[in-house]
Amino acid sequence: MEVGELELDLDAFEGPFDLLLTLVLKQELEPADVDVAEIVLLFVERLAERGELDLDVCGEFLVLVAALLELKARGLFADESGDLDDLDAEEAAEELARRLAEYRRIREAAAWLAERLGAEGGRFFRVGPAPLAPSPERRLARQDAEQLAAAMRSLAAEPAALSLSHMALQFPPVSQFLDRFRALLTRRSRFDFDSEVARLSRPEQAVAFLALLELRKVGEVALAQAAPFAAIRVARADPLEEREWIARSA
Amino acid sequence: MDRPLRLITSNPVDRLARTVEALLVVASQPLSVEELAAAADDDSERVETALGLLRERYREGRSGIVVEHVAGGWAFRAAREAAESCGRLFERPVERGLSAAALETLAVVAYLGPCTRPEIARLRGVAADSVVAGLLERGLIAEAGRGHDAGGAVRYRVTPLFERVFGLESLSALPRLDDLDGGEVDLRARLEAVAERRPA
Amino acid sequence: MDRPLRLITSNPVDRLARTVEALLVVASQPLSVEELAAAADDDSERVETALGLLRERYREGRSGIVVEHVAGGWAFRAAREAAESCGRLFERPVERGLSAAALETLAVVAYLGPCTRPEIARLRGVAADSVVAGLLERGLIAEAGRGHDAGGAVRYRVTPLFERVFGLESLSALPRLDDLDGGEVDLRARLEAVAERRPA
Repeated sequence: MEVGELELDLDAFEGPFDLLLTLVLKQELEPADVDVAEIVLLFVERLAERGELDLDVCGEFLVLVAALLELKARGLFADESGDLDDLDAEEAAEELARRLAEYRRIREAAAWLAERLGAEGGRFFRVGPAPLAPSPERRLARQDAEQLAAAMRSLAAEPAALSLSHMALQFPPVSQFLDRFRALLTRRSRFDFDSEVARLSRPEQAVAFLALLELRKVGEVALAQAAPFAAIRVARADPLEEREWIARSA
Repeated sequence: MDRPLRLITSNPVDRLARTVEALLVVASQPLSVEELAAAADDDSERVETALGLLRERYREGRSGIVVEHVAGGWAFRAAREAAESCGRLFERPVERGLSAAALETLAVVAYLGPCTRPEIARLRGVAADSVVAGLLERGLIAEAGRGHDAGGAVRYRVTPLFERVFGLESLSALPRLDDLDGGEVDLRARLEAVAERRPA
Repeated sequence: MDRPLRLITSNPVDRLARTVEALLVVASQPLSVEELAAAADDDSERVETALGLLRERYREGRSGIVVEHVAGGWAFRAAREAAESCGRLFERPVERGLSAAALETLAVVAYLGPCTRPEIARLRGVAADSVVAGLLERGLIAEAGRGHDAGGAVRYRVTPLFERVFGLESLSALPRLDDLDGGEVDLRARLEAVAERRPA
């Protein structure tokens, strides 16, 4: 009997023993997945079938299995080889035996769980809410209504204006021209922007133009210009057009 | 001819009713007669008969579990007499306060009246979607029809729960904003003007 | 003195049993006696009595709905006789195809938990990352804070769903690790059988 030809039929591997060793050495098979006890049993069973004890074969087998076990032990405790190195041989053996026994019991527990799962397969229950369950209600403590007023005041507060005092130019507020143009349009249905701002300074004209764009943006005015650089005609917006504009912006 | 006979002998309606009970207690959504019949491997007519038995057994006043026909099929629910207990089961711990975003949004809707999400977003200067969704879920605001504009966005109003939480008998009991321009229209215009000037 | 009297007249155990029925049919996980008592606004002793009535009414062979004590609480499930019908309609994705590695990891976490991934890996001799991720996704384990060691790795514990899936009243229903023989008996028996067949 050749040890290498011993046919194995394990969970993780099926084939001759020497192929298993090759795969383990080439790191294509995880030593942790190899059931060494099963290999030993198979070998002893084959040996028993032959009816005679071949010491050479047994010796070769012992060496190979010992190598496999060492690989497996190193794999199991790779990150802790330092710990085990500190122990003397007897202590290390004891520690290994203790951990292996612990793992075996965990495996037994896993087998118990698997069995339990099989037995409980007929227990159906609902996971998650019932179809007509009430929906969870979020409750809020009593609130002070003054908080609402405070929130309103903070929304109505003027945003902090950029300070322009360090600049030579003084810009009037846009609101000044908004008010002025709105007042103008309550008296007249249209006006000529250029003639309206003709006597103002350049910075004031620029701010007035911004105000005009604002009014156009919120739909209060309609603008017309016959040609580039021609006079800008400002008219009260048609209420219907205004609504369409708001709808588009929404 | 064989099948109905076998069913009648080996699977009386009583047993079928137990199977339907079991299916309904496991289901996470209502089950139609067809679904029940397919699962029980029986025919729809007999399932209807079994459901008749269950409606008798699981009804208001007799049982804490009530079988009910809703859209999509049959389902168990809690009896009305247990509504209060079920409410307590699903209660969450009381929350102490609202976020600044929630307060601002509530203030806008309370003071200015029904508003759309884009309006709220414009006045506050930030998107309002998640805040509005949160307030809807809490029941502090509710839908109040659609706006008159062409787009017809949904408008929101505050609810009676809002009034209770803030201790208001009605919206007219909201704290006065005398320091701001009086009147709703002016208030809205003022907020809009401020929003326009707010740096992006 | 007033309260018990009022309860006995206006709220006999029968009515309380109906309330408990209602709570169990809407709950999404097992409810402890304390949770039931709090929701029903009644005392635990009377809830226990009501549960006694329900155990009698909702049991295997008598009803398609069965009340069971599982995962530290009380819950409804389908009767076993309806398992086949339930199987036709519902999947059991939580437990389908749990690998040997997943079961070993569950055993480690159930017995030694809360424990970290490195601890699980050390016991099983292989990296536990993908197995742990799978169990988390199935809801059978959950994070349980961080370890006290320097790295502060995340620790895991089994969930009430684990207890429910495996039909455990609590984790103490697991067999004691000391009682598990680790298969030594079987190994020895096989070796002895071989020895007997060997010619002396």
